[in-house]
Amino acid sequence: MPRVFTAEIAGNAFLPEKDPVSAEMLSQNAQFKLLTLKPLSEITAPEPGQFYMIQAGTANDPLLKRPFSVYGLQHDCLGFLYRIRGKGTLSLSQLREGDTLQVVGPLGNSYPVPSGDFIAVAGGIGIASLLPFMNKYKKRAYLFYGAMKRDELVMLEEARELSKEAFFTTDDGSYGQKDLITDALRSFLSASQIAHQALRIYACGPAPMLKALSVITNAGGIVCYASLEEHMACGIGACLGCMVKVKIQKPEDRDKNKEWEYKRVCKEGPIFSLEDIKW
Amino acid sequence: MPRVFTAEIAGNAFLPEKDPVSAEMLSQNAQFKLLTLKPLSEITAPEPGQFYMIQAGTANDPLLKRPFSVYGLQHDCLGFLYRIRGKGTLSLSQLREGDTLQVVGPLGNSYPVPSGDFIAVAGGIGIASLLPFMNKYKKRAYLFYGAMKRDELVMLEEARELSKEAFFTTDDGSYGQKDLITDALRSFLSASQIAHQALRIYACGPAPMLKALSVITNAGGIVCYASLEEHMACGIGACLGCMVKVKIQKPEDRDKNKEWEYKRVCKEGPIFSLEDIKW
Amino acid sequence: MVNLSVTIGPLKLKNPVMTASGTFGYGEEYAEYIDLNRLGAIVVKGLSITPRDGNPTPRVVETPAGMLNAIGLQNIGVRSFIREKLPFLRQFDTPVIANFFGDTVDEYVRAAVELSSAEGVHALEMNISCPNKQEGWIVFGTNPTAMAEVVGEVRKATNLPLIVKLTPNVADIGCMAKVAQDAGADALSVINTITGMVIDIRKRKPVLANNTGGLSGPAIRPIAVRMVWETCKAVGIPVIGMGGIMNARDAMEFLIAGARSVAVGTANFVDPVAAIAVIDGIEAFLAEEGIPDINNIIGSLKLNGL
Amino acid sequence: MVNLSVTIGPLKLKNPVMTASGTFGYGEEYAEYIDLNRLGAIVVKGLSITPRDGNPTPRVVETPAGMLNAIGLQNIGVRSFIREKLPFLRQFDTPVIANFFGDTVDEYVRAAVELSSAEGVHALEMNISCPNKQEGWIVFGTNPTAMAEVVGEVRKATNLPLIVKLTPNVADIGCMAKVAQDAGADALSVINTITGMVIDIRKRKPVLANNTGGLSGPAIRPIAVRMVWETCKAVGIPVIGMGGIMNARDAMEFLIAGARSVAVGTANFVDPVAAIAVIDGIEAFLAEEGIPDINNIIGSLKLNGL
Ligand SMILES: Cc1cc2nc3c(=O)[nH]c(=O)nc-3n(C[C@H](O)[C@H](O)[C@H](O)COP(=O)(O)OP(=O)(O)OC[C@H]3O[C@@H](n4cnc5c(N)ncnc54)[C@H](O)[C@@H]3O)c2cc1C
Ligand SMILES: Cc1cc2nc3c(=O)[nH]c(=O)nc-3n(C[C@H](O)[C@H](O)[C@H](O)COP(=O)(O)OP(=O)(O)OC[C@H]3O[C@@H](n4cnc5c(N)ncnc54)[C@H](O)[C@@H]3O)c2cc1C
Ligand SMILES: Cc1cc2nc3c(=O)[nH]c(=O)nc-3n(C[C@H](O)[C@H](O)[C@H](O)COP(=O)(O)O)c2cc1C
Ligand SMILES: Cc1cc2nc3c(=O)[nH]c(=O)nc-3n(C[C@H](O)[C@H](O)[C@H](O)COP(=O)(O)O)c2cc1C
Ligand code: FES
Ligand code: FES
Repeated sequence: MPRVFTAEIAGNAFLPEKDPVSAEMLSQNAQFKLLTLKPLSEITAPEPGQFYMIQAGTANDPLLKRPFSVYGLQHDCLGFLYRIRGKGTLSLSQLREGDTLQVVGPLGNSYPVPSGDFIAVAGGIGIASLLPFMNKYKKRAYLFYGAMKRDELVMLEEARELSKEAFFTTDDGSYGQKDLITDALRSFLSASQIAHQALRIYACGPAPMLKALSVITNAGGIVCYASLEEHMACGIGACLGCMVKVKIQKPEDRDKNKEWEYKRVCKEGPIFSLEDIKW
Repeated sequence: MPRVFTAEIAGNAFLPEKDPVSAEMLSQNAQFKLLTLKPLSEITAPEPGQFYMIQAGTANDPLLKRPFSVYGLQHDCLGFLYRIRGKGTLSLSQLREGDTLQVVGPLGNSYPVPSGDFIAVAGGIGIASLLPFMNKYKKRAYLFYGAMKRDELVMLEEARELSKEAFFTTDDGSYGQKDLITDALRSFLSASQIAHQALRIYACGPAPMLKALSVITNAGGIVCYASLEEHMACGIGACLGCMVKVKIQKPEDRDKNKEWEYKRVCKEGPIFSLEDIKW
Repeated sequence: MVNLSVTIGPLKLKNPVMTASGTFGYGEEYAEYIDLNRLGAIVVKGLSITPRDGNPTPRVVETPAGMLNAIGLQNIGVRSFIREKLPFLRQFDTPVIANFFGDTVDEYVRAAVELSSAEGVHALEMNISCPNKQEGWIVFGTNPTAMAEVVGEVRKATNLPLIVKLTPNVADIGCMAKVAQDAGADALSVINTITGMVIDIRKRKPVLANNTGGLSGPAIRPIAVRMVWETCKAVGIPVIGMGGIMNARDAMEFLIAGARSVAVGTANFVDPVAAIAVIDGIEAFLAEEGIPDINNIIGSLKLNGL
Repeated sequence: MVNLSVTIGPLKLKNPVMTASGTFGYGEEYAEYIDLNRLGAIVVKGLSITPRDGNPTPRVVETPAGMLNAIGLQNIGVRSFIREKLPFLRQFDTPVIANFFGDTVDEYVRAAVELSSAEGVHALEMNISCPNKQEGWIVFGTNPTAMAEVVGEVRKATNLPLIVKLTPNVADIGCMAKVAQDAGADALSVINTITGMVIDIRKRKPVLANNTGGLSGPAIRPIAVRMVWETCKAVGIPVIGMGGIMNARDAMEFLIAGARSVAVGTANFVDPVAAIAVIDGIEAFLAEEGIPDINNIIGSLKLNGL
């Protein structure tokens, strides 16, 4: 059950101790931030993949709450890992310990339970929603984590730690392979000795990455659960702002000559089977 | 010369050491606040009675800067004493050391130099603009300082310290005399042995207080300099939002059958001769 | 105890706070967060005789103290609404107002007829901010003749209280209000969203896939309050005020300006419990001011300098 | 180096950034803060043939991301302006655009005639958001006939470039734009403020002494951008875009939508150096995007789905 609650900004409970580089990235006034929220009333525990709508301003600007995947739950505190993008995230980053804000959640569906090992594909800040999932199923993920450059691979050691095997790419080659993450995945799938058809893929990242991924998974017949993003006004299914085109599977609906229907990312998602998405 | 500059919120340099009650009032999360701003570029030193326009929000809401009289200048820092009224002052009060904001000033005219002892009449937060003036001319003021109740007489000891003689009133009698400050002044003027006709009055407070005061000063032929308030958009004379009706004194202008003209509180004021104001 | 109940023509509401169409889904979306029994009325998402897919995304974008939306009137259609959504809403002791629209006069009439015979629909709210696709895309709500016709035809087709929702994209809202009143409206909703555009300056494209969208939220509140005041001066029928109401103070502005009730819109997105906070806040305000009945303050605006 | 210069009919500007009338005084108020030589043009406070006192106070009130003003067109009159303010402005290498208005067609014409013969006035901007007091208070700018008449008469009375400033309080701004163009306007300013009201709920009175006022600031920007886009589609003459421009990004929205230049208004109150920051920011943006000439980006908007 999602709740509307007030939370207090608490001392950072999620700083990655094992990863001094990420810890420094996060503590400096850089583009990535960890937010630790202490709910002031009882909450429902979230599942990996779910998200919260978080108040981002004090007056009417920024007006709307912003959606963030839950990064962790520790000592009764909710953790979020985010990247400063625009005025909402900037305004969030300027809050201090003890400030309070209104939060709604947990919202949306969560990543389906994996049956054995799995592949995780993270593009940039997409890692935020995959890490708690990998943390729940430790050492079972073949992780593919790509970003523009080294500086944008946040929580790198944490990610490596939780993976069975981890592959990194950057666009400029400043860390890992100089490649797109989807290309690295393609090589892995074709070269590897693992019966990868049986491996499910869990993915979170920008739309172009997910589109490229869908080409791979559709061709290989691989099941892929992807967390999607859309502009959201409400996050709770009321505004119909966050729609995604989903293919209609039921034959009785296909009658109507309609190949797809709109689903709400915030309610029926954010996690969808990638093969169902009509791009 | 007024300037546009960025200032950093600094550790409080203006807390009244001699007045533990006020210090506590100000340090607690109460309605009165001291703001210490460290300008990040060279500024012009203000005169008592002048004011600054201070940014009150980070995004577009609150949009406009807010006017505040300068309370002090110490160690290159500007001090402001303010009362939380609405969203601008609330938002200001939530800023922390190290935050920066944009400031314009010093603006407007200042209190004329007194010729000897003088009377100061402060209503509520009006004390903020009179204290630096009394500080400049120490122990020369007969201070009349009134508020609703004890809790709203901020900087009380500081005020007493700087005065030759100090009279306090509260509406509920919780401190000083239970009276209106203008009534206390009237009693003083009629009872006192001092040649009070020679005393100039310097006043700052709410409009009803100034109106009552003008009845006294007009009747007694006493010169009174009053700092006025009006809603301000720009503070620099451009919007024509902050007008006050001022009697026309020049005979050539009176020809036109006009008894008054509009003056800008922010530019020709905020300090006016009370007898000139057409209420 | 303060009396909060008001009447909108034949409709008696336990308090003057409704939800604005399109910002409260079909009601059920909010049942997890608030007690729907507490609301003055529930106004559901705009319905058409046939279902609509709506516009491509992005459909929403934030603006200073507001948002633009171009949902494109996505809805499940009148029949699915009656079959799938109304039974849930009938459980509550709160009147349901069905907002509806059409592309032609005939579509309006057909939607009105079907909604009028459904059990549990207590009033109709006509969204007339749509173009008449049969008549060269003239927007019903900005053209007095088109508006008189469509309102008049719907009036003949229903016995339910008929609320006409005016568009603010006009020069003289009082004049349009009179047209709606004369054509048979029992009440007016004021205002719908104001057309706006946000441009992505790097892509040189409008952010919304639909290019333009409707502006709502606190940004438009001063315009909405003025229009409600003008409408209340122009007509005798009850007015439902809306546009940027975030809290009880904002709602009081509309009531004082003359609105008989108010609708909370965008605020529901910002805070799912906003409508309840508005109700509680209005009650607290009246108690504080010593006003025993909300009706005493409705239209109590005293103009300056008169 | 990026070319920033644009032309508004016969007027050549070194950059597309003007100041909006009524937000920049008579220019001198800002000379302490910025170098007036850097501006594309200075548009002064609205002038009338006889001086005006304006409205009682409060004249301004803040709203979410905006402000309402009811200054009441206080000004020193055309003659005092020419005698007392123009000599100062003539020192600068920046065109001066005189904004003016009247209560009757005759007052408009007389103001235009006097301003046209003054040395140092480079163009006229007509504020037509005023009621015609001779003709039953019809607002010139919302009535096509009244507008055509007043613009036509002023056109005959001046050889200076004539800019007509449109009011947003209309249903179809493109249609009003065409009327102004046909009546002889050389350029259009879009938009003036939108009428609004804020109520003090304790006093049950409008906050502004004038009851209503004009809404400006970022709150109205999406509406302004949409109206500028609609105006540019409707007419061939240059459009000057304004409404809520706070920074270069905002200004770029208007230029991309088709405005040949922009005016910074309320932002001058918020930050006296805002107009200069807009100029610098536009230059930086063009450099970053590798666009050598501002004219290449004006009207570059690509609509979605077309
Ligand atoms: C279900 C979900 C989970 C998310 N989880 C995370 C997370 O864990 N960490 C993280 O850093 N980010 C996450 N995001 C993205 C995050 O919501 C946006 O970065 C944020 O809303 C941007 O707000 P802003 O005010 O800073 O930027 P804005 O100024 O609003 O816009 C900056 C950029 O962000 C895009 N954007 C704006 N609003 C949204 C939105 N609601 N959804 C998607 N894109 C938007 C804009 O198109 C623009 O490109 C998530 C988004 C969704 C939908
Ligand atoms: C020259 C001058 C000097 C001032 N010096 C001080 C000072 O030293 N300390 C101090 O506490 N206050 C001072 N004020 C008053 C202060 O500016 C207002 O209290 C403040 O602007 C309120 O802002 P807000 O956003 O908190 O309130 P708002 O929400 O804007 O309004 C709250 C109340 O304040 C009134 N108000 C709003 N704006 C103004 C304004 N610009 N001028 C006057 N009243 C306004 C409103 O009518 C309302 O009653 C001064 C005002 C002026 C004009
Ligand atoms: C996302 C969204 C969808 C809307 N859909 C409808 C609708 O279907 N029918 C309608 O009459 N009004 C619709 N509206 C307008 C609102 O009902 C309301 O009139 C407007 O938003 C102003 O109120 P607000 O500022 O409180 O949101 C919609 C508004 C929003 C924001
Ligand atoms: C205080 C104030 C006074 C104004 N006076 C005038 C005026 O005299 N003539 C005029 O044509 N427009 C006037 N305007 C309108 C502005 O020029 C501009 O069109 C409007 O404010 C929108 O731009 P902005 O949002 O950037 O302020 C005034 C606006 C404000 C805020
Ligand atoms: S964000 Fe409102 S329906 Fe999904
Ligand atoms: S505040 Fe703008 S002129 Fe005084």
